[in-house]
Amino acid sequence: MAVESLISVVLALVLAPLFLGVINRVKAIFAGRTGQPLLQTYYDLAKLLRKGAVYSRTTTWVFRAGPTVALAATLAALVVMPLGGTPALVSFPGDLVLFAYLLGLGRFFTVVAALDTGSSFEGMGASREVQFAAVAEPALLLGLAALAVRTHSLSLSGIFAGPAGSVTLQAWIQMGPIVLLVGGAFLIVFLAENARIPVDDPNTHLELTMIHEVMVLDHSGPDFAFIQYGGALKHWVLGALVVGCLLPVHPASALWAPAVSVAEMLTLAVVVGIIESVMARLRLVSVPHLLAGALTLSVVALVLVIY
Amino acid sequence: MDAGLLIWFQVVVPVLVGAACLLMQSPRTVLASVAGGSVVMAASAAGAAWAVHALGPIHAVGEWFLLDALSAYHLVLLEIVFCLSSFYAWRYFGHEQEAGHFDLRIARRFGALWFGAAASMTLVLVSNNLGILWVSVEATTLLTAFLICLHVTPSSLEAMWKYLIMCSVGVAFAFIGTLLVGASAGPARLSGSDALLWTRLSAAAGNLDPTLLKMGFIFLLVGYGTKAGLAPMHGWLPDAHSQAPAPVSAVFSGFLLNSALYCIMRYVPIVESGTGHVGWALDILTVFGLVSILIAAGFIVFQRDAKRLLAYSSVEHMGIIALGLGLGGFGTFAAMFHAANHSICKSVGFFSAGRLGQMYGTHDITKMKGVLRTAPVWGGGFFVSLLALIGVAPFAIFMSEFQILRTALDTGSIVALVLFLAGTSIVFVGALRHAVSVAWEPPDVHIEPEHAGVLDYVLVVLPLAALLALGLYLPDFVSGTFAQAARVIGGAP
Amino acid sequence: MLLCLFAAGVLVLSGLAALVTSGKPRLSVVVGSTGAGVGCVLAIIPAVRTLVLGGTETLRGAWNMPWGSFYLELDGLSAFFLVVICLVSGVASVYGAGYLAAWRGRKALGPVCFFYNVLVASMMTVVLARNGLLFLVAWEVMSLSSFFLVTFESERPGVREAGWTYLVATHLGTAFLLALFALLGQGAGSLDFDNFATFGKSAPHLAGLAFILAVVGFGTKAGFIPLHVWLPEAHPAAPSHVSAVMSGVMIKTGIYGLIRFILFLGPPPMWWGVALVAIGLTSGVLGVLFALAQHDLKRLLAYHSVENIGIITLGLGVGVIGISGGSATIAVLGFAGALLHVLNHALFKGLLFLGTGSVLHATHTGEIDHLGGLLRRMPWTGMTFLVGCVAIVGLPPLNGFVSEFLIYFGAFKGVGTSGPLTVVACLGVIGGLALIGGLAAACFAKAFGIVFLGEPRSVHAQEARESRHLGMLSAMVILAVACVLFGLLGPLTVAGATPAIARAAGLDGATTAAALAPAVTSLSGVILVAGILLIAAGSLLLLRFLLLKGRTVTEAGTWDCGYARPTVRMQYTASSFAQPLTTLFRMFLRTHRTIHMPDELFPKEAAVSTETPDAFRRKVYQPVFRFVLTQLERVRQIQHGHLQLYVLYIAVALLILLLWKMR
Amino acid sequence: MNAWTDAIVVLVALTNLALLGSSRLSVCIRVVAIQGIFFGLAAVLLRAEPLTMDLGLVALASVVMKGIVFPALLLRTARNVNIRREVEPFVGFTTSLFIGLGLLGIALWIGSQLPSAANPTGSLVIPLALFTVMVGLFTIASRKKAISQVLGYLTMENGIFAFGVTVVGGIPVLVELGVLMDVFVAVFVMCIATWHISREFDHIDVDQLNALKG
Repeated sequence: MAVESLISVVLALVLAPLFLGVINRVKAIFAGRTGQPLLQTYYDLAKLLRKGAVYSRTTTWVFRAGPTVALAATLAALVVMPLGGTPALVSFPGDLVLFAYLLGLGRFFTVVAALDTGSSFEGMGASREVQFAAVAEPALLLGLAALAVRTHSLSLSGIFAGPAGSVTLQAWIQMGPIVLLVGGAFLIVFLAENARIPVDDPNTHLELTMIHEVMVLDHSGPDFAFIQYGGALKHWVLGALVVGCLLPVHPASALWAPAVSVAEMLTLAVVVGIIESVMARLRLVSVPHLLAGALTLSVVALVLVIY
Repeated sequence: MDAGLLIWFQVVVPVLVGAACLLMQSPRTVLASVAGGSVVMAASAAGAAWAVHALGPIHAVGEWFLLDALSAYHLVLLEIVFCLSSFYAWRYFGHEQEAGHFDLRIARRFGALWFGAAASMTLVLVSNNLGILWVSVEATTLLTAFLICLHVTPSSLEAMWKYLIMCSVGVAFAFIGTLLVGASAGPARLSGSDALLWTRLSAAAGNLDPTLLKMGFIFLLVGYGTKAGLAPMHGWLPDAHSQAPAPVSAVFSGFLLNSALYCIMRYVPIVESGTGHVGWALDILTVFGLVSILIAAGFIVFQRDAKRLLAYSSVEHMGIIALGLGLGGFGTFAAMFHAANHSICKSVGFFSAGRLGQMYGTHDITKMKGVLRTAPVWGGGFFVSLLALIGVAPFAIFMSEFQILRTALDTGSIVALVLFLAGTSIVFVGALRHAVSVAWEPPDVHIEPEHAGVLDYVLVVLPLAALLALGLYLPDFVSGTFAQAARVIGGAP
Repeated sequence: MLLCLFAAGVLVLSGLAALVTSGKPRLSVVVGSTGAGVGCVLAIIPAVRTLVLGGTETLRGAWNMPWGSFYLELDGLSAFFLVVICLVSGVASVYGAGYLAAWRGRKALGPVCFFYNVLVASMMTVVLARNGLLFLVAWEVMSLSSFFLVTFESERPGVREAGWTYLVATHLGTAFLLALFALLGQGAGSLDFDNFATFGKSAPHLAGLAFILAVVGFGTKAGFIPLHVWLPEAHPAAPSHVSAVMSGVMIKTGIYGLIRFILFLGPPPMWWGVALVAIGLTSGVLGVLFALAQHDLKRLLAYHSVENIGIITLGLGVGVIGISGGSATIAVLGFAGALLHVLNHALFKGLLFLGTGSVLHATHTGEIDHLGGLLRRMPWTGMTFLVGCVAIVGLPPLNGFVSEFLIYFGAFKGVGTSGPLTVVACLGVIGGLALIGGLAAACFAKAFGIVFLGEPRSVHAQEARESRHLGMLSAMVILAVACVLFGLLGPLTVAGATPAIARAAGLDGATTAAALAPAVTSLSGVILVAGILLIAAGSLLLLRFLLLKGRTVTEAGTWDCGYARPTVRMQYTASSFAQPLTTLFRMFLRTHRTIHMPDELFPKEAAVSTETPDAFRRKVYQPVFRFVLTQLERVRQIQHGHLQLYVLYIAVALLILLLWKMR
Repeated sequence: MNAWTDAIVVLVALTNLALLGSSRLSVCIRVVAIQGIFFGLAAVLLRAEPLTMDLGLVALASVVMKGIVFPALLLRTARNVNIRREVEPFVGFTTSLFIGLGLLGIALWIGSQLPSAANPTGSLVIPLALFTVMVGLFTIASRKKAISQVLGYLTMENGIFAFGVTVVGGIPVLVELGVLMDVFVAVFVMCIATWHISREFDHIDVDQLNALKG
């Protein structure tokens, strides 16, 4: 395994919270506010890690295990995710399936943990989460399938960092439309999975339309820290997919790869910030339509790939 | 000794016992002698069958009597059913006597007619002269008629009258058929009594007048078919079976129908070789078989009376046997196999239905419920025999039906195959619904649990076990018997 | 092989013994389940040996039945299914010993033990038989014995109906099999499978017909939609350990038959594979959708059996496509996925049904909306059930993922090939698997979350206690452990299944192993990542432990968003949890919703209830049955009791015959 | 083929029509009896070969049975069950007559179709026999009273008897007697059954015996 991949992973682990900071800062600028400090997420995490915890009497070990498993799953997903045009730490044919299912694992435990509280709010959030995920997952996998066919590789690293045929700037020129479509699909999936506008609003609290936030109402202390950090990391991991398609920069020398990846991610953060500033959150009923749109993009991409 | 005596013995014993029954002084003795006599008959029949197996066909009175593989097989079948039914009658009328419905007059009449019927059925099987064959078939009708209304009730009288008229008329047609077949012997230079001897006819089958032969066969098929309960001439059958006392229904369904089919079987080879082996007669049989299966299916689905249900299932199974005969070749073997299975299984069915009827005081399926709990033995018998009748493996009926089905496909008669499957499936669906509710639904009224004796167990378990065994293992001598019988009809297994 | 026979003998004899000793329930149950366990252990030995060492054992005996012969053979495929059968049936019988105790004194337990053992024995015979007649008899005995097991609690109203539906369905399926066997053995002297094997060459024009017959006949047993109607009826009716065997193992005999008979029909054309994929998609997606809409735990699991059969069929489809496309890799991957999923589904579905059994045992209700909070009260059942849920959703690192991964792998390879039909089919597989995965996750989040988490919604759940019976607990634990192991030892499982895969794909062992090699390496990659996952989880737990050490960890009520008096009734229920998805897919589900709106000034009560009956049962089968009934009703008119007309029938019959035949 | 037979044949035709046309039961009974006698004689006259001992025996027996015994039995039963005298047909008498004529036509047509082997003498007897059978059948199907159905059955038997005598040269005497015996028993049984029916239902209208159906 290459050292630069390791560096990129480490950078990802370190800088993931910054991603949220950037988004918030961009939104603040658009809103003409000063906004919270760029490192606010770090402060939150530090504070939470220093706290004790309060648990509902209803809950069981499942509630306590949920955040840990979710974070662990995200970490594992990060391991197979190529960053900055360099192969991932671990890569093998078919790891894209594993990637998708690892995210599924994290989601499953988050949902179950939410149901453990017996609160109707968290039940509601859980129910919505699984609903949207059920539609998002085919979009993700079919998009990956399109890329896999186009690049004749069954591994994420082969697709985004492989030697030949993989998504690079040069290749982008040839297979532009496909990558554009898949990238669009991934962007939607990214927004949905990370509970961003227009699917969900991470800043609102206790609003009936929330999905992700409402699931973690009862968590506190280190557990909540895990959740926050896991969320940030999930941004980074899924973000890597998006930029892998839309900004497939492959540095001349692999040593630049970590820097490139960070730069790409921060760009994505800015874009997300802009999206959040200029768009309103969709009505819940129309969220599935948005995700179906992502699915359509993937399918169209596939059609283009095959013919 | 002369093997012909065996035949005489077959006919004479029942006549004597029947006559003796008229002189007996108590119902008990009548029932006992019924059971005893049946055992004697069974024994002698076994002896006769063995003799045929060893020495080949037996003749008596010149050529007027003949006992070959086919008739020997049917003789054994008759005796099995008759023996079982006689012992069952012992139990059944025993219960009735306790209830006070079975006095000496009825007992004597029963004994006499019972053995009279046995004698006439035996005569059907052993007579080589087609005229005598017809005479004895008609005799079975007349002798069994009063068995139906052993207890005179309006409905039993109605059933009996329908049985009497329909079978007499039908069998009259059969006589016309017999005459025509006899007439067709003209070109064959068969004169006088030879013209009606089966052996002579089948020997000279090649040069009989085909037109007369065909016409004769049609009359015969319709005539004897009426007696065999083939649709659409089956009108009398459900009434008679449902109104007769259970032992009588068992014999009706278990052998009376087969004896009529036996008569048809006798003619099949003659007609086939007379018409040049183009399957002319077989086609008709196939059609009758399929029609019977489908029509019976319709009635089974909606049936509410347990014994009528069994009766219609008899129509169905007669149809299946006819279908097997009609397919020819291996189908004939399968038909023989199926006839045995059906007779055994249907006897148990009627036994159980009758006994349950006595316990519940009705044969209405919607009232006869939860039998497995109230009457484990007879209820179990009814349930299992019903399952076996609708062709559930591993009972033998499944095997014979599969054999017929495969023959249908091998002979390329796909239509027959499809209709056969459809009909049996409908029967399965309909009958199973009844079976499940009868077996398990909680009964509406309280029923005194039965106290089953050893005889009850034997009567239920023995035949069903035999059926199961035949379904799993067909001993050589059994299949050999079927095969020889089939060969007489011209089917080659 | 003789050991297998011996095992079958043990099963049957112990069953009979249980039947005889029915008077003493305790004894008969012990005898029966011990016999079952011993039989399964005995039979699994030769099976495993065959899988490891390869080779086939044959046993030919005469059977006095036309076309019949007592011809058994233990090849890779049979051995694989034999392992599945013995594993689950054995464990389930141990469980059953405890589960049946509840009926002691109320019901005769001899018969249920007898039929259970006969069922296991007949399943063994089905996978070993190499003669058509023997196969059919075993097949029917299997159906019959399971029918009697389904109707065990015959006093419960729904059960009789269920039993009827089941036996009718399976018998109609058998009707197609009869036709199929007659067709394959056409003209042959005996119905040995050896004669069938030449069918593809001798009558290629009939192969398509035979394929359809096989799909319908075996599909009824396997539960392909729309032939699945008996499944959601029969599984809830049967005692739980029986449901475990039926759903986990018995329906797989249908899959076995399908694989076995496709081999007889010569080289498969492409459309067979596509058809199988289509069937798999329908069964998978609709199955999981209907499961999502159920709120009876056992019905839900039953529909998930339909879904998983769908997944297996997707694998078969990929395999067949691979064969007809001439690509060994795709074929091998498809069959490997299918076969492994057969094994895995047997494990986790058995586990889930056993868990459900414990829930029923403790609460006497399978109504999800009446349960809740059972994890605290039944920790073992809860934990094992969770394992089952994660496994059936196909999440890494448990066994469900391994088989689905293989199918994905094959499908991705298929997409890579040329040939539009193949590509489209494989894309269908990928998308379908993804959708099924998402929906299944939703469904089991609901099942586990509502049943085991939160607060109890009824007094039954309130008073639930874990069963003391060691057999029940150990059975669940064994299966749970198996789920984890088969997940972590994916490559080994694949290696073990290689003979079966080779047999199914009609290739030799070496080719198969070679074709499987990349997948196996990938699986080891998966294991690596799984290791990382576990390490990460472990270290995070440690971290969490260290952080929380010495800090104040307090307990409080769930955050109630300012409600004055939150009650347990306010919790999300199964129905409300699934509502968004059921509305999303309402066009398939057609859920009935009955609402009592609160009215008047001071509304007393309001209620909403939803139920999702089987669409095919209502929309397809009932109309057909009604039609047939009306037609038959017409036939009945001929029997109206008038003698004169009966006589006329005779004359008419005569006339028709004369006109027909005397021309 | 001589004048005698033609005369008989015509008379038989008339008896059949009379059976269809007459409304009084006693008349019908007698008509059938006469018909039986005619056929008995025909059996003697029709033969080409000289009159043998056993043929004569058969003819005599049948004449006695059908001419004397059966009518006696039936009349007695009719008295016992003291029914109203009318025959009560489903089909009116005139209609029955016309149908009868139609049947006659059909019978003649069939007779002409028969191959020579069936009808060596080529006489009118065969069509007439068939005609009689049909009439018998028609009577059974169209009359309500049990007794008239017995009559129908007898008529059929008459026809069949004639048919047999003509078609098959020399049916063995034993068979003939057996048949006759059967017919006798049948009539006897039917009469008893009729008596039972009248006692149970106090009518013998067969069309009301339709409790068993389906």
